[in-house]
Amino acid sequence: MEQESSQATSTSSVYDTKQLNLWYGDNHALKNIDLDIKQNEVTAIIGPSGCGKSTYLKTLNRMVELVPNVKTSGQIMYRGRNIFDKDYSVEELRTRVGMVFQKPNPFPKSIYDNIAYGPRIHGIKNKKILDEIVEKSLRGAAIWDEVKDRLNENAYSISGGQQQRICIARALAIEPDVILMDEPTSALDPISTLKIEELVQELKKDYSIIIVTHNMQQAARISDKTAFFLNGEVIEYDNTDTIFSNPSDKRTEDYISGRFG
Amino acid sequence: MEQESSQATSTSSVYDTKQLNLWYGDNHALKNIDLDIKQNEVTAIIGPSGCGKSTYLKTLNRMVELVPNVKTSGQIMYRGRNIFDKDYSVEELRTRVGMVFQKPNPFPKSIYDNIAYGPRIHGIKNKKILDEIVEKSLRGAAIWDEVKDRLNENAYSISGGQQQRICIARALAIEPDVILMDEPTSALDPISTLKIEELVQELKKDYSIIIVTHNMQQAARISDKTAFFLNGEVIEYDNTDTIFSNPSDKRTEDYISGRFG
Amino acid sequence: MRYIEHDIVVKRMNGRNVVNKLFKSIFLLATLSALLALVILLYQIVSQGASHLSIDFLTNFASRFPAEAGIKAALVGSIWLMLVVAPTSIILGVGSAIYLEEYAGKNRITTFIQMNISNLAGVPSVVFGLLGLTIFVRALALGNSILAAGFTMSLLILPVIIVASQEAIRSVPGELRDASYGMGATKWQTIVRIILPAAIPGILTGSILALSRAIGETAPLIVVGVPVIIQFLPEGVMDTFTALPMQIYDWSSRPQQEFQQVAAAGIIVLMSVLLLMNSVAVFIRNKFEKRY
Amino acid sequence: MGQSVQEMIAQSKGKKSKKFVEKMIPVLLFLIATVSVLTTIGIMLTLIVETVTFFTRVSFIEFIFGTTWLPFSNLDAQFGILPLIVGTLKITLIAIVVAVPIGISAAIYLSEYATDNVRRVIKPVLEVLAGIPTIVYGFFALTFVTPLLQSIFPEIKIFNAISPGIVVGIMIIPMIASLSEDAMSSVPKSIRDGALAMGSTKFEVAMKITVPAAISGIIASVVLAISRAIGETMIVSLAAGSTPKFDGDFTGSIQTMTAYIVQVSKGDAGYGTTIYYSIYAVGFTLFVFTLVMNILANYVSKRFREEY
Amino acid sequence: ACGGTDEGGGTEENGSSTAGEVEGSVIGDGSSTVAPILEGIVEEYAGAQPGVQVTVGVSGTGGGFEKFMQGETDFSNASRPIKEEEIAALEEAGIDYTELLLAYDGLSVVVNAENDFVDNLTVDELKKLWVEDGSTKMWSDINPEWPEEEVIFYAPGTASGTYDYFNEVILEEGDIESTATLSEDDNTLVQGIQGDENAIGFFGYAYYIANQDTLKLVPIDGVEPNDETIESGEYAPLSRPLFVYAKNSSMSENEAAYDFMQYTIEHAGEMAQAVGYVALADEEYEEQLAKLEALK
Ligand SMILES: Nc1ncnc2c1ncn2[C@@H]1O[C@H](COP(=O)(O)OP(=O)(O)OP(=O)(O)O)[C@@H](O)[C@H]1O
Ligand SMILES: Nc1ncnc2c1ncn2[C@@H]1O[C@H](COP(=O)(O)OP(=O)(O)OP(=O)(O)O)[C@@H](O)[C@H]1O
Ligand SMILES: [Mg+2]
Ligand SMILES: [Mg+2]
Ligand SMILES: O=P([O-])([O-])[O-]
Repeated sequence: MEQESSQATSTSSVYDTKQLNLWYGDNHALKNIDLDIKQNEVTAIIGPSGCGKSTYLKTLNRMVELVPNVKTSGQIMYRGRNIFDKDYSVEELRTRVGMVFQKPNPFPKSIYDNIAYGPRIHGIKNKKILDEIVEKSLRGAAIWDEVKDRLNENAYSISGGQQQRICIARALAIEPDVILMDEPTSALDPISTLKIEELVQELKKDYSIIIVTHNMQQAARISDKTAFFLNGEVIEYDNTDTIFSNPSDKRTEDYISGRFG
Repeated sequence: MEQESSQATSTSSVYDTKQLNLWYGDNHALKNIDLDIKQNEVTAIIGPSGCGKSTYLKTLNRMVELVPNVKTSGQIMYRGRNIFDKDYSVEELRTRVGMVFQKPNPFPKSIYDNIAYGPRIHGIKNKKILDEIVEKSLRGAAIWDEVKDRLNENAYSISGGQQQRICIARALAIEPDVILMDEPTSALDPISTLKIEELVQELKKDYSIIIVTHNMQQAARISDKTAFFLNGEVIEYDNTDTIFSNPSDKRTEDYISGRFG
Repeated sequence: MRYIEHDIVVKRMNGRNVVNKLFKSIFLLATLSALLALVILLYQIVSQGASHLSIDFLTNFASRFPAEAGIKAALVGSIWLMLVVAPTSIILGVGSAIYLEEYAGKNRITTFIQMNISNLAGVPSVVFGLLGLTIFVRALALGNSILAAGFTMSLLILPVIIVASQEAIRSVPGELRDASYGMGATKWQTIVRIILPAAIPGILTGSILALSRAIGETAPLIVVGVPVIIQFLPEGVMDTFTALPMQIYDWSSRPQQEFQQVAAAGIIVLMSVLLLMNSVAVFIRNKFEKRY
Repeated sequence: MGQSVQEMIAQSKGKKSKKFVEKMIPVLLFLIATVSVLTTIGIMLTLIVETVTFFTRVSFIEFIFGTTWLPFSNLDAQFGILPLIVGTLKITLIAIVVAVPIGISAAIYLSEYATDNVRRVIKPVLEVLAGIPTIVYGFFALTFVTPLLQSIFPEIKIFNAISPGIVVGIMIIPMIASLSEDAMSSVPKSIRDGALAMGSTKFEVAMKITVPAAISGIIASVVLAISRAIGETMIVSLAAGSTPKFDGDFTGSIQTMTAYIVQVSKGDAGYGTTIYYSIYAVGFTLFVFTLVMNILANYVSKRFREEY
Repeated sequence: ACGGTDEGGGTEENGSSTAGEVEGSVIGDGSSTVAPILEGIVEEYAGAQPGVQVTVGVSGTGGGFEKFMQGETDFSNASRPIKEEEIAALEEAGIDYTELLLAYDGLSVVVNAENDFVDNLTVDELKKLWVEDGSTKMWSDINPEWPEEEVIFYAPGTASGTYDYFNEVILEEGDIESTATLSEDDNTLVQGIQGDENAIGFFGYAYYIANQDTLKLVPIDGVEPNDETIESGEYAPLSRPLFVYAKNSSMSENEAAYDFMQYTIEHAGEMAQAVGYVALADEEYEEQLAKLEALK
């Protein structure tokens, strides 16, 4: 841990992707991706449908390997270690890297059990510590006040926006280093969306966040850096301000101004 | 037919919606809608998710009645006749009003049979006439050249964008008066989207088109009039230029500039 | 303050992975043990009956001499039985399924019919035999005819076909329905031209599996009183007949050891018919699996 | 095309007959749908009428609580159904002990571990097991399983509850495996992904997420399998013997309700004798059993249904 | 395939073929014990009269009579004489019938092949063994020289005609030993007795014949069942007659039914022997034919 964090502060980079290629069978979905993602920043990934945003995100915690016939080449250095290394355990990687999905996907259990799930599988059984973790995570996801009196209710009994924050709290409960979010607000109403956006701003103090979104305004509002993907390639990667005010690539400009997508 | 079309030219309006309300059970989904839709124009309907865009569209051809427990009040005058009239046959209404859906939904039949479906169910059996209709409709949907050699293949063997144009051709085959489109490009790639947009521009010469879209740029690009829905109400309805350059309602402006949704 | 010690997590990871592997093997073993049972069963039958299998076995009537005993009457009888059962049960089953899925409102009657169907699916086949004996054989005076046994079997598999057809109809995407209604099609047009064609693979698979149950059922035939000693082929649905399971059952209770092999050969024929039907079902299922 | 399509449509005939068809079809289909209800009524009537006659000769109390089933006795025929029920339960118990662990394990393997291709092969092959005629299983029990058991445990008799119980178990494995697998695979992939993304192993996902989420389907499949085991006829007729016994012995000959019906059906019961009516009374009891099991299955799948 | 008694029945056969080609259908049902005889006859008859369709069910003696009463069958096979209640029911239904004797069966009592002490049993001993009296039965209870081992019983199912006959002549008013393993399927009895040193059981002669190498036959009162002793009735009381009950109206109205019945009597002896039963004396068959002819 020490060695890693020391390295992290020196470069302040969490993920360094080098020449990543990915194929679904014959479909070359990611092409020569190079992307250096910094600590305690919000990195947005934008691009038209099918350009590989979700695929890239799922590669970062190796969830993409659940799809049959996936092949990769290149490296993804996470905190200085290549996650594709043979002896890198995926489960371990995933305890460091939380993930929030497009549709809220709480477990069909009580709110409490949803949050406690991660700590429990990682061996924490002490009821008091679990209670503390649950409260802390729910507070962290800015939903403690709304659910504190109904922790034993089924997580599906609350609204979609609340469910999504439960999912964020669930990810926080294992105290990850990075949080990956795949269009976390696309299934939500405007007000819930705003809440989540505020939350992301809040979280970046403690975590590094990578967020996929098809909503350019959202990317502009909340991210520090933005990567624009097109047909599996990174077209442009820069500070969000630069991307939105002064993109260097014509295609980025076209996409941002709504000429396609 | 004569009486109707004479009326149509005098007012040049196809649909005149008056004080339309709609409930899904207790959910008041459309509230006092007033909307006058003109002939040979493209009318865009925009608004955040769940605001009632699809519901309104489905009310125009009474497809919404397939949902159990739907209640409506108010009037929709189509070519001068209230479609909610007891003796108005829905089947007849729907032969006048074609519909194209969000996801391409060809029938699992050959391309030919897809297009011939409408004419056939309405009693046209003559093979030669059917052949003519199929060709004309496919040409009308700008896809004849791409599929003319594979009319007997299953409609699912072609790409999503082509499928969507097949669905448009299918609607054209019964020569409707109005075409309703519910986010017809949201499942398509940018290039297919462009093709469909061009097609819509082309079709408006012969048809009146009402199109729901969540893509504001698309609405701006292709429509003559735009209606902005919010929470089941029409907030603003005006020429597209006016809506996008100089909206009169603050909420319209907020939505268009991406402050929510 | 941190609750999760990543070092500890990493240490425990090994054990958790071992448990995962262990249980994966256990689950796999369980699956294989079921398959092993199948293999042993098939081996038993084939090793006993293969020697008796020949063309003559298929073309001869039953005989008191084991060497000459053939399965013709039973095989043809079973085919006749299926000729009654298949249309009857499929028409009734698909009709009911269409009614329940497309027409019936969500009311008490529908719930009642639905409950009734799922209950009927659990009624033992012997009890259907009693029904067939009382209603078809006696009350309607159909006697030991193909029709009486066929109707009994049809009712027996009716619930299975209804449920399978309902599922198939339900899995036709709503968008197809919408598209058809959107063109001004009536409900019945939509059902006949769009929904049924799209649901046919599911309906067929379900029906074939149900029919293969009907072809192997013995108990209802015994209760209904299907005869076994027959030296002619039926010519119509009102004729008496015998069926494969009855013939097998009869042979196996003969004193001469040779008849045990004849019975095993009969089982091979029955199983071949079944496997043929199942493969057709699987073929249909895999062929049409992802169509939209 | 001289005319527009709309004009052709307007001219096309058959509007009236279309309306008539649209009106008649639902009525016709409703009638068809009532066939299943009529079947149930038919079964109930058939069973009840003869059962009532039965109870004019045998007291209801004796039937329900009697512990001796001796219908063919010369001295004192007795119709206490408990021995037949006990026989049925012995078979069911063994079948469940065999089928539930194997069936659910196979379901977990197929839904959580197996690749699509493996599943596509194994599932139908397992379903072949469910399609094998029960008479074939009966001989398998009698000529293979029983001798095998006897060679290990010599105290087991030629007719016993264990061998047919095991074979009934084998027969219902695919039912449990297939239905439970359906229930587990219908747990949304997104929920599973959620758990995997937190660093769960597949085993943890299975035990902590999928199985609990699918529990209503799993239990329902077990309940259905139980009712199938209760109703199974040929296997027990062939391999379990025909000795109704009210005791806890699994190694000797027993008789189940279904086997009794078959025994009498192919046997010597004269029409109009008490024995003849008794098969309807037993059939009715069996019907009640399966009815209860079904109501239970229904209740269970409602009660334990997890929302997602 | 017709050998044996062909000459004996030769003239009769000519007699039946004077009817020439007959057409029609005949339905029978009944005893599973009698079924093998009928199977052989039906098989041969199909060659002789291809225009006649014969079906024979195997619902058991009682099941057969049940259908007979319902008027569903033209004849009914039985492995025991008809019972009082059945006679009454037939009378009520207005069905007249004629009893025809087909063959004899000798219920054979057997023990395990390893059993070296039982060489004979008396009827009384049989009764002592088989009637339920509440005690656990040891071989030594019958004969003190025999081992003190528990006797294991195997018997045909209570619903069979075979059981019924044994019940009538041996058990009389008693119930069968409650520990007995009962099965409708005689082969399983054979297997059971083969596998158990202390087993005893009984079943039709045919099942003994088919398994005589692996079972030990027990003479009753010193008489072993065989063709002579069974036919002559010397093997008593376990020799039992096998019958077919013909419906009078069918015989007179249905030419095919009469023809088949005639053929049956003519060939019963031959078939009975072929499947392990004992034929009647020729005169007895003449007698049956005469009875039948009276119905024409
Ligand atoms: N499971 C899969 N199997 C095969 N191909 C896949 C799979 N998932 C995605 N793809 C393909 O990979 C490419 C990239 O898909 P991806 O889901 O990463 O796009 P995306 O940018 O996330 O799009 P969206 O905005 O629609 O979510 C697409 O061509 C897609 O068809
Ligand atoms: N079939 C239905 N039954 C009940 N409520 C419905 C149904 N369809 C829509 N609604 C409700 O009606 C309201 C309007 O829905 P509608 O689908 O018209 O929105 P929309 O503007 O088309 O949204 P989107 O952009 O997501 O398609 C929503 O509150 C929705 O939950
Ligand atoms: Mg995506
Ligand atoms: Mg919509
Ligand atoms: O079939 P049975 O001869 O035993 O009645």
